[in-house]
Amino acid sequence: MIVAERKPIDEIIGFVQDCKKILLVGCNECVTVCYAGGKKEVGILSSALKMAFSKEGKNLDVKEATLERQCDPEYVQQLSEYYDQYDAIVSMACGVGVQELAMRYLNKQVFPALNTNFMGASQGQGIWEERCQGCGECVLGRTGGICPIARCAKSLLNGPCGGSMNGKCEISKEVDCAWQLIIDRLTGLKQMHMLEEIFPVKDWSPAGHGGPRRMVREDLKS
Amino acid sequence: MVKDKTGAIMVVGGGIGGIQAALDLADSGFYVYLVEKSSSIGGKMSQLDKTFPTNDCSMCIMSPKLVECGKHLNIEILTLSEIESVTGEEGNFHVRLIQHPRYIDIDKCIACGTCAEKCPKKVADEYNTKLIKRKAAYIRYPQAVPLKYLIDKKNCIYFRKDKKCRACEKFCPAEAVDFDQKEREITIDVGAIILASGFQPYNPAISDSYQYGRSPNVVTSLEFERILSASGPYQGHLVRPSDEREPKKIAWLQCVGSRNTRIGDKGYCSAVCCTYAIKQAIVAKEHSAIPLDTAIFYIDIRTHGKDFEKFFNRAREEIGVRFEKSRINSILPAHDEENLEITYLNGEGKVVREEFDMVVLSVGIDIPKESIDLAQKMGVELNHYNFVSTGYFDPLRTTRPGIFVCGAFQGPRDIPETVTQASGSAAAASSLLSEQRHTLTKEKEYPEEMDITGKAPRIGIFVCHCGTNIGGVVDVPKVTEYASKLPNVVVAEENLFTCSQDTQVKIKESIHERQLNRVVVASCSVRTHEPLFQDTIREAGLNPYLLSMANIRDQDSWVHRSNKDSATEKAKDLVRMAVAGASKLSPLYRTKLPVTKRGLIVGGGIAGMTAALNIAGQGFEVILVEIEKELGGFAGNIRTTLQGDNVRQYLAGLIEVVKHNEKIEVLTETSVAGFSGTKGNFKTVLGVGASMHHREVTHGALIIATGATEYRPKEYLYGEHESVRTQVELEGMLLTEGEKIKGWKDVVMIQCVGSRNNSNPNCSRICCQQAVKNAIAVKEINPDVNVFILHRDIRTYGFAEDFYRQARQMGIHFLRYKEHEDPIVEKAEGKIHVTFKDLTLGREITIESDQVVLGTGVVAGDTEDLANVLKVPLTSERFFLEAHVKLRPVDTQSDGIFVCGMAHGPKTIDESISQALAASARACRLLSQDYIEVGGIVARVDPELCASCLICVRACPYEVPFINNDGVSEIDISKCQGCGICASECPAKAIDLSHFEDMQILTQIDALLEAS
Amino acid sequence: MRLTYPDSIRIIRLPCTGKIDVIHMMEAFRKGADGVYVAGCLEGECHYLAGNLRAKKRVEYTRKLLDEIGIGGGRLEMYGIAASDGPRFAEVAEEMHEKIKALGPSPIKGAIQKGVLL
Amino acid sequence: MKSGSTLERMLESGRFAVCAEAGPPKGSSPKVIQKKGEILKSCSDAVNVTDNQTAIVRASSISGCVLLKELGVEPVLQMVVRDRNRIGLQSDILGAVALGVRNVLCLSGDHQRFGNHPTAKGVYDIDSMQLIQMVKAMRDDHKFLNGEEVSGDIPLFIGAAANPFADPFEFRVTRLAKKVNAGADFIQTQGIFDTPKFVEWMKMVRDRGLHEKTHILAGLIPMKSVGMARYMRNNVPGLSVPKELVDRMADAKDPKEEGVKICLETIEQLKDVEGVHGVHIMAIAWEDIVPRIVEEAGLMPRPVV
Repeated sequence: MIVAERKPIDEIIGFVQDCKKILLVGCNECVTVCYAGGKKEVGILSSALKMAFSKEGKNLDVKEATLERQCDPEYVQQLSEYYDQYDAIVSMACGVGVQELAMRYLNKQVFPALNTNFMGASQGQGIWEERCQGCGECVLGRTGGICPIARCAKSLLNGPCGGSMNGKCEISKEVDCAWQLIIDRLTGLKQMHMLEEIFPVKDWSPAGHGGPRRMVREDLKS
Repeated sequence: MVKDKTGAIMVVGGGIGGIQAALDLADSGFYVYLVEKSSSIGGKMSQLDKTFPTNDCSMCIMSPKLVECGKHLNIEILTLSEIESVTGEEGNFHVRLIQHPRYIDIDKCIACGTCAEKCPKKVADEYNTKLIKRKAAYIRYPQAVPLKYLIDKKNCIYFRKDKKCRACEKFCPAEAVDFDQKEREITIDVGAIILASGFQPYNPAISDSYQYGRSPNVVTSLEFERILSASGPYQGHLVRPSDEREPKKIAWLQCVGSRNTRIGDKGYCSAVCCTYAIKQAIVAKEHSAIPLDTAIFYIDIRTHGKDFEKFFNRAREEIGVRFEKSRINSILPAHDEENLEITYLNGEGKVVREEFDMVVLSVGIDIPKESIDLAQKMGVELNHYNFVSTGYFDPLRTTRPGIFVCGAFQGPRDIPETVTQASGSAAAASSLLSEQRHTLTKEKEYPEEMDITGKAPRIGIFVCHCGTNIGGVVDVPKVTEYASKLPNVVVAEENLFTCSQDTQVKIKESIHERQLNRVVVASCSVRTHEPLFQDTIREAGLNPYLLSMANIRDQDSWVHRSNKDSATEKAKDLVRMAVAGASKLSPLYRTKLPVTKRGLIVGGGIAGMTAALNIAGQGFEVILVEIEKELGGFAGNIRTTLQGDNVRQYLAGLIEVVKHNEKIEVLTETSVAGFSGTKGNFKTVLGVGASMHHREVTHGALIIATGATEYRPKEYLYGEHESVRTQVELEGMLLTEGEKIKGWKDVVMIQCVGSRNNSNPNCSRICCQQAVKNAIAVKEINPDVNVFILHRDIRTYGFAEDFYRQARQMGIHFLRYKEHEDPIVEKAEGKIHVTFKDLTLGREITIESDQVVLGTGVVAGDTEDLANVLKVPLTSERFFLEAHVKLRPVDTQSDGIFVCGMAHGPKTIDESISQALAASARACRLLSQDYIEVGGIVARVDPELCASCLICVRACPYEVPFINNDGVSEIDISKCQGCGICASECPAKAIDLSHFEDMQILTQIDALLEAS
Repeated sequence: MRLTYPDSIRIIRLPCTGKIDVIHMMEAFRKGADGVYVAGCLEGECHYLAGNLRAKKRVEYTRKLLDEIGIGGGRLEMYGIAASDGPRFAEVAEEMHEKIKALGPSPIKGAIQKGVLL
Repeated sequence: MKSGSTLERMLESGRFAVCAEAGPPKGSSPKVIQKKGEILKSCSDAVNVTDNQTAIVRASSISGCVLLKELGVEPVLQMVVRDRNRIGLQSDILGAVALGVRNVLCLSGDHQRFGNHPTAKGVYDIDSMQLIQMVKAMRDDHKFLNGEEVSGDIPLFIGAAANPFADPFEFRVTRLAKKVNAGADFIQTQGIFDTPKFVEWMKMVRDRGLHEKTHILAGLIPMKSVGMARYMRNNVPGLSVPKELVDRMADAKDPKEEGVKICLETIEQLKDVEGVHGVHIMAIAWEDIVPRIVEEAGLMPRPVV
């Protein structure tokens, strides 16, 4: 899932300080699951913003709405009936959702309430870790199912650097050395020979370095 | 013609044992008379501050049981009552009781406390071990059940001085004082009787050597409990009685009134004092603002209970409680007359004088004179220490058929053992009267509920004066007037006592006449009164969840007496909040699920078989599953008990009876392969027979009785040298190889093999008794043999202490070795050398022995698979974990699954039998219901909103939510406990806890703050 | 002798502190409460096993949020009180009352009285 | 000869080589490098110029190499893949060769988080292994990474780093083998304090015959103080400083002397290890001790090849 977290309230207040009425839009997908922008968080942020405003002797009217997904136009369209009554839209979705709202409602300012962090997995309640960088050319088949691009601080493809110590990355004792994980796993699978070969230089163009990515499935297109 | 048995049971004694027995019986379809000689139930446990080994607050864990007992439709509590005689026989007893007057009408008393407040007479408070005073009009303790005051005739001025005073009568707002009450004789017919009259703490004043009664700073352990208690004489501040200063040094003296045949023939070990002294030392250190030195003077530390050894280790290793293995020479007042000087021999054999600020006497369990008289009146025999005499294999049955016993009157017991025996005795009594189940119990019928869907709220509010309790502080008419103008309110009335019978009638009339569909009562606590008012509106055809209460007494008039105006304003706030909340209430329904009236027992040892027979005896089918080819379990290795009972004969008989019982289906070579369902309706997949063919069985309850195994030693040349054996192996030799034993000159027994060490920190409980038993047996076969028992503490708790004494008198040597310095066992031409450091002599000793016998511990069997399948937790030593160490000792955390015998922890056969009966009682309590009600206040998921995020699945402490086949969260209402944790974690706001929905809470917040 | 505590306290009942939600605490402040405290079982003694531990974390989170918007997290507290410990309950009420008195009225309150919110 | 550099000639002739290290300044003055060059000139065969070491911005490695060259000191150009993508790296290789650089050491580089610009974006377009391969292809096949022709020669002696003390230990030799296969002509190791572990590693190196395919220069870091010893033991990832050495430094009356002594003892032990073809002395901010160490280790005078 996409993992995000709420921006500091001050920053959000900064966006909407001149507004009287805002539309606060949550998303019931990834950001709900990672506790950043679901219906619950929309309620909390709404309460916090209203409170911050009234502390300053101002009134803020907040309309709360949580869409099934902000990354599909049909859902985004659901706001069309009433969005115009508000001075601005604040999105509690990932960066994708913010942009979808912005592109659909051209005459309204759309502000992000979240910082979109990474694509990751939940490691138990309240802990998420990065797992994928969407490089467009998956190497996991050669690395024991553990991604050195997303999980090695230097994205090394040919084994651990000299900073790997006790299974941890040189950048922090909290971070596992991805290569240690790869080696442990391949050793367990008796597939260490896969690492003997030199991994060639990677094509980064599908990773976004070739410009914004777009995918078309002709068979599905209408 | 045989007369029908009576479906009622009398429980004598309202301590924790009596309460548990009463609840189990009443919940299983029997009408219970709970007879208590004092003014309220609760017994000794109500006086304790904390309970070992978890240091839970005693009153906190007990009070729900008190309340449950107090309001149970089928438990009649007879306080201030004593048994005069018991005639008749098993199945049909006639009991004659005397009930002493309370001088306060129990139906009128509203427990406001005015009588106590106005009473001018102060007397020593027994509940607080006379450390402070109470009034002659009083209540034993604030949580007492029944919560009704009484007048202590002995001290009351009215009774002592020609009917003067009458202050209580004058001020009582409920007109409840009645000086004319007389002693009442009651005759009750019951089918069985359970004796649960408990114990009294040993009175150390009998001996003058303890300075008890002379120095105020020498206190008994029960007095010390009160000192520690937040509700005690010093509000929980640890001070000593003489000057109320914080002590810096406290000594505990163990075995006061225990293990001593000289003073008052207390030859038994009281079994609980070591662990409670450790608890008190830990709690005292926690309470103390200054560093506190705590020293426990002991003979042997006997922490043989489940996880108690860890508690002991924590006390000495982490918390720094000092343990002095020493007999005290003397205890004398120190120079300042307040401190005490203890003279003792220290570990090195030197005489030490040490001053303490305070001394706590760890007094033992004693049987009071009244209990001895009671036994005599009932025709029940006592043993040589005046405890009730029972058979080893039938430990809860007295000598008079139909009369059972549990708890400390049967032998020294701690709380979980008492609770276990209480349930066990209930099982035994239920089995006796099973045909009479539900013949005398009451059940309430209610009219059909009104449908309120789509109807606007019509709220009636009843504001209570509670005599002057509320009315004396809060301006009730003003509050009522205010309430009448609140939105949706159609009726607002004030009542002198809203809880009185006539007001209930009034409320019902209002509901009918004004078509009320919500009711608000502004009075006292939901905890005590919600059931009453819920019942009232139910009788008028309203769903009970359409009631809302505002507590304007406990939360207002009682606590803000000095400012009547602000108390009135606060009452308005609370009423406004309750009315707003009420308008959002909706009816909740409970679903009835039929119960599968069959038990499944896993494990065919003595515990499993005992439970099976009792369940069958109570009239239910049982499937008994055993993994081995034969029934019998671990007991098959045992010849006799320490007391000399023939285990083999008993076991053979038991197996025969079980096999021929038509309600029991025995499946050997069978194991559990799968498990699902909820209490009342489980489905278990069994792998049956050598071919392991799968068979699915349905049942309403499950008992785990899978036992444990003997530790297989890796140490002391075991398996390498033929003359190194375990105690179990030695026991096997006693019958067949007597000649060989006659040839032995020196035998060394080593204790704590595989117990009380790093890999198994717990005490295995039974090995000391086993060693004493076999040592005596060896000595009887070969009187010339020298038997040396090398131990760390001899733990012959309870009456087993007699045999320890006998062994010493027979010349068996008990030598103490040091922890972490285990004896060394070496081969040496034809002999085995055992070398160890003797702690008493302080030097190394080598014994040349013919035979080394290892007291091997008890270790859990392969419990993990079963625990996984059943989803019940294990302890770190892989024994099954009970739901609550103290008060739910045979329940697991999963409703409907119970545990007994060695699967729960090491124990002797009689203890396993008691526990098996207890597990059966708990299981039959469930099986005796025709259906179980589920639902009510539970969490519900809106599948439309659910994001399937798993957060509820992870957050629920009971592992109830799961993602269903539709890919959304689902909560099984039969398992939900209603805590609301999931609802408050759900990031999609898809879960709400009914009756505490977000909208309902936020409405209350809004209403409360709207005036600010 | 019954205990007393300050009359500024109003109680909202929940089945377990595990039911307290961030939004409940936030809304109480938004509607003008000067202080809020959550009174639960002692740690390790939760009737529902872990509710008070969850509550404690939510209280900590809400405190940070209140700090962020300038209400002050110090106005929100969590206490563990044994069910039988009346004196402690009164002590906590007194402590909280004094604390809030020292902090003064909530900055929201003035704004509400000006009628902005209603 | 692949490059004709002094270092290559020294190693190919089977002599025991001595390398040293010079870090460029956080400033534009040429004097810092020049001063270090003067000190190291006579006691070493080649001097590494670090590339923004520990991710702290300093004058470029290429500029340092040129300054050394002007003094007659043979430089080794260190290149890390942290700050430049394949375009920048290839471009700098071309330029370095043009300026007369003949040795290059291919490295990953310390992560930017450790440096003075921790918020920088790390490039890591290719890794150190691929850098070795890329330089070798430029030199031997005259090909850029994209397959296009490189005009002119790229006479570079290609080095790589190896850390025998990092984890996972067993994989370290495999990784060395990969570097050798990729084209590493010489290897400079991480600073050695734990000699037994290094010896064990070297045995694994020999078991795979790697010592015959590449030249291994053992890394040495002279310790100046007990504080430095402790810091390296506790804080530097990939360094293994045994507690005994820290204790020796702590107990010593003159810690600097003790540091030199430890360094000399280590060199003495390393000389006898089969497959060790030289030492690489990294006297961080203590360049003036290098002449003495080389002298007392009996490695003076430096032969001329």
